[in-house]
Amino acid sequence: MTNLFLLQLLNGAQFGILLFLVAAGLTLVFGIMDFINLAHGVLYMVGAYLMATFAGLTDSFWLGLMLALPATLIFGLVLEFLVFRRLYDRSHLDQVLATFGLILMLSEGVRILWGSAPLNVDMPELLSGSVPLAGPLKYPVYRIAVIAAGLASAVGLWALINHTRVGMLLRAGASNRPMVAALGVDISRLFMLVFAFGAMLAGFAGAIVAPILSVDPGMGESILILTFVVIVIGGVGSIRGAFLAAILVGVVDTVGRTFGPIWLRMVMDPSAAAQTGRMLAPMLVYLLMAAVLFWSPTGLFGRKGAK
Amino acid sequence: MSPLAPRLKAALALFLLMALVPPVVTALGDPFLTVVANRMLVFAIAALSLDLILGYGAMVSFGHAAYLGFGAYAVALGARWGLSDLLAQILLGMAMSAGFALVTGAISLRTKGVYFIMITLAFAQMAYFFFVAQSSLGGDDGVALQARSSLLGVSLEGDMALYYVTLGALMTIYAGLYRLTGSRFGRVLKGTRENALRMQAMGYRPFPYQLVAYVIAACLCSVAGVLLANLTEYVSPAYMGWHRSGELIVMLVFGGIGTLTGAVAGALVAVGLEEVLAIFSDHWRLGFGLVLVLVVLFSPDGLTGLAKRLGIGGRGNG
Amino acid sequence: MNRTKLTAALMLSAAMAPAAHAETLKIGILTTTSGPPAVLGEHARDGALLAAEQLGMVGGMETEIFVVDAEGKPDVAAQKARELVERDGVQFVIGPIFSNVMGAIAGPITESAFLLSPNAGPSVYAGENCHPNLFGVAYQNDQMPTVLAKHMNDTGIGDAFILAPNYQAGQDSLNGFKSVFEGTVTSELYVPLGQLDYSAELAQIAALQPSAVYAFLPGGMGVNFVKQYDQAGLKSIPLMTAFTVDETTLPAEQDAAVGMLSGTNWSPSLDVPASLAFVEAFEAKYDYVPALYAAGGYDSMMLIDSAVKAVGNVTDMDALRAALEAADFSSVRGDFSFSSNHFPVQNFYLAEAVKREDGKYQTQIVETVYEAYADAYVDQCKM
Amino acid sequence: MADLLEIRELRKNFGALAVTDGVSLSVAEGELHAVIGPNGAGKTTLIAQLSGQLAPDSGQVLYAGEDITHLDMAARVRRGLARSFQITALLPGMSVLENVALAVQARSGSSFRFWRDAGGEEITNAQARAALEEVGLADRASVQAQALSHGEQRQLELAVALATKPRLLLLDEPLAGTGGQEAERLIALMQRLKSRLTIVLIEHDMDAVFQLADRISVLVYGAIAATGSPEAVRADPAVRAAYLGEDA
Repeated sequence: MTNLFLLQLLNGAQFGILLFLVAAGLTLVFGIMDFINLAHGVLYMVGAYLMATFAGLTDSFWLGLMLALPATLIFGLVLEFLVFRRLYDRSHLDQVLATFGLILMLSEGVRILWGSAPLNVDMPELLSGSVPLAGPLKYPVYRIAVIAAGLASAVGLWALINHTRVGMLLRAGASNRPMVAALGVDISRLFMLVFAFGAMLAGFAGAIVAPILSVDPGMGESILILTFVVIVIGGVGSIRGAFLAAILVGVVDTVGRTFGPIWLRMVMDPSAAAQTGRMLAPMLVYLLMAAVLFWSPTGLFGRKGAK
Repeated sequence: MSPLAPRLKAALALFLLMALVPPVVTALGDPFLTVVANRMLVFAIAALSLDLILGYGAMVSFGHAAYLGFGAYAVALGARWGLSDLLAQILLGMAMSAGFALVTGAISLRTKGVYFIMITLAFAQMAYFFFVAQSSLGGDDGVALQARSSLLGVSLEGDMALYYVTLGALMTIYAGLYRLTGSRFGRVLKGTRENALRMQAMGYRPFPYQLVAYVIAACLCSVAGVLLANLTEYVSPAYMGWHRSGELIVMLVFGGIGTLTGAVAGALVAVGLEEVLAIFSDHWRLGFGLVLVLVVLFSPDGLTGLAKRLGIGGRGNG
Repeated sequence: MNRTKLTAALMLSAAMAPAAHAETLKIGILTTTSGPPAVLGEHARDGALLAAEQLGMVGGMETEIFVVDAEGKPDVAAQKARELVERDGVQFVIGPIFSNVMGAIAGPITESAFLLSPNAGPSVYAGENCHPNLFGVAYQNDQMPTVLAKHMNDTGIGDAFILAPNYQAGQDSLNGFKSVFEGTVTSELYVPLGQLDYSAELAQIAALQPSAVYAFLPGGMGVNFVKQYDQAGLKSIPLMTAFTVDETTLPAEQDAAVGMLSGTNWSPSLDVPASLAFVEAFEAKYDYVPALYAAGGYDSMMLIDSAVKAVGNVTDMDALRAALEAADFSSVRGDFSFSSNHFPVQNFYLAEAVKREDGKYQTQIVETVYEAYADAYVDQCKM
Repeated sequence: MADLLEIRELRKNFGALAVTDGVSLSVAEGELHAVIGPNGAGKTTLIAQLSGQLAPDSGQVLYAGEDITHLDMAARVRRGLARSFQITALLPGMSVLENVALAVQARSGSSFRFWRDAGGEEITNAQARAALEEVGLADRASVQAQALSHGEQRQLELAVALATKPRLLLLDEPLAGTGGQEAERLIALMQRLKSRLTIVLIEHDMDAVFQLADRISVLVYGAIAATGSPEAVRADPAVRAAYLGEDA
């Protein structure tokens, strides 16, 4: 039992890192640029579809990834040029409306181009197979690679924001754009690059998870809310917060789902416990978010008084 | 007050137009359009109720569809308990909504901005999953109603009857909100939207006003839910998913927030557009999304902004 | 699919025939064909349209077909259903795919038209809420899991780990399985609808080492689960599924699913002449492998054709009902008849996912588990 | 004269920085007490603590003998303690009259009235107009607040504060950004008000301060460097060194 608990803890953390991988790009655009991008989920989906296409064409996971990344970057640049740059100065609600429109357009566009049926991305030979872990369970090597990618994104972003000139300009630009512009920095170009980079991160996440998750037209929407939950629990604008929140969400969801019914059985009769457990399982993440916000209205690491 | 504000005039014209829909479409030989128009009216009520908190109170709720669901389930529960009168069901729906809104609103209002958006979403999702888990109400599959409700003994089985009841409800709610937004309470709400700190420095505590507005909006939205259930004769948790809440925000912003007429127009146009585009192609979402993006890019303040630039209607209350 | 264009095309072909102008056969196809879960609806729609195209004049009459998108929203579907019946005056509707849409459209359609379901067959509509104008052409939902339970009984599997999403159909599925399975259920799990990551469940399976796993995880959930099951190295434990490994999900599951077993009432490999011809024509026209939803759509249209031909008009509802009940058409499923509750009596098979020589994937029938199998709700249906 | 406002050992730190470093001060009823000091001396932070916008780390604020340290802003306003903001804080989308009428409404009757048109309340409007009259904005009543000039917005700030019928008025740099005639009009207004109200004035315009103030406190690095009559403060060598010298 204890072993299984520890294992589920690990699984939860692993799921959390997966979530962070998707949330990383959103943290950048939403947290730093204060831009609500509902279309982040579809960018993630586009990344996965491009990955599926390129990997299929080249018959290689690695070549596919190497082509998919610049492709999503370019896609992000085009979107930024056509739509997003006109929205930075607008209200959050305008951003919500426009990016909601983009969700509809891009999801449908994906269906037109690739069809409704889910697609497959093969795992690279190098990362397939599994390593033995506690007892009969084997741990897939690819999962370890996903964890590594998530951790690398976290460290990379943290370093980028806190220890580079670009990061400093970004932080300053987010709070006081005229000031940064006065320093002779072309702020709109900076934002353009950041947005495209955020889009690429989303695409990267999509490409990386493609071998373990279904690549279908609904994949963007199913992850969107979860990533927003992660960012809000962590506190908008905090990379550290988003990372911890992602792990927290992963652990609460995984452990709560598996051990919740067992714990409930200690306080109520088995059938009621099973019933309640089933009802509560999908609510866990939302209960967690409501509780965190009740206790700390700007998330775990949010700036006080920040929006 | 004596000369009607331009927006009020626009709204009256809109209502008159909608009142003419059933006879006109019947004369044109397509009476079914009444049902389509009825759906537009139902969502106009929902968007209108959201406008009270989002447009006038600057509280962006991403969980407003929950109250659509409460209203709908009030009909299903009412039918089960022998409450077949529409008014009784509306009261039940309002009671359920008010209770839920009071508790969750009080907690949600501790937060601001994006955090408010997300915490309201969280509570709505909890309500959604609660109803999904209710096997006795059909769970995820929902529950079909045996018959429509009656109003004071008059059956609403006919589409025409239900249509005019819905239009009546919309006009009543519009009138009520028109008064409310011009009242003392409405002024405080608007003042808080403009500058909460200033309102405190005048001696107001925003919280009770915001909470009351939140509860009122919830109750009004549940009326839309009651009518939606009657229109479709079907109740499902799908009415209260986050997607639906998003659509309500979209209708409202599309029409132009903070103006009651804009809320109504936004819902009418958005639902109508979806209806029309779906006739032409399975890929109607592409066109619908494009329209939304274009409206944001080229017409700030939504349709009301567009109308203003074209010289129709002006600033003013309502 | 553009409704007006399609209607025009069919009208054109019909106009050349010397049919009487007085009566037109009107058929609605109401499935979810937009948004993320569109793939199942597309299979059913394409299957039905293929049949209509092959027939030219369905039922030997001038035919008008209305293809409508249910959008996956029950309230929209309810409105579209009424639109089909009241405005367009259809006599038959083929649809829907999802059982929550079924609840919304069954009432309005059966008031004045026949509803033929190419997929959804919830137990209430086979039992207490059965209706003279409602025909479950495909199967009753609970039949699929019993196929796997019986197979486990037959092969001496004494214990099984079972899981499904936590919603009505999921609960029905696991209950259906348990009603037939004679071994012990070591663990019964419900996962939240739309779950992405299954490592928690896989860890439990690995820890319990059951003799077999039964899963009902439709759509993207199934894709995720099957892939992750394979990656966790659990394939040594047989995974048997319903609605989880089929031609709608195999394009994404591919090798991960190969060898996995599922219960079904039809597979592209079924050795029935009508079926083989259907699969060939379908793949030639649409360039993808049809799943059982496509077969359901195709059979629904063929059934309408047979009934209208037998009666000769579309106004005599009682005669049409009797003709539908007779099910006098060559089903792609071979022998086929209706129970008194309008749900089919048919064979059920165990199928295995295979990779074909052309690189595509499909399910292949391994054995017949039930012959002429009727559902368990017939007795509850009073009509 | 009894003290209307008494501040005891007020302290507030932002991180390691003590922005209010043990301030004690008393303001007598009817007095105009000016607080001056160089930029960053903590004047606005002090006002924020007096008005209830910011909670002090320690110390006490007594108003009319009552400890109001833990009351929120709204409760203090209702007791007659009003403030104006250094950076104009108005309701930009509402008319000038509505801005003031809301302040009147806050102290006259319930605001949980949902039906009657608030714009038609004659008594409220009359009182709001009177306040506008007092600051000289009566002819701009129907204009939107955001359309006013900067000077007019400062006047409106004052009108809103006055409309709450305060006993004590906290004015945070009312002259900031105004010039010439506008400033003169505002100074004349404050001259009139000081006969009726107790005022705490924060101001950079030394001419105005020495012209208006009964007593002056000098705040340097969060602490009171001197308090006294204008003459005494002007003569205080410590003040000259710490503040006036720099300023000159």
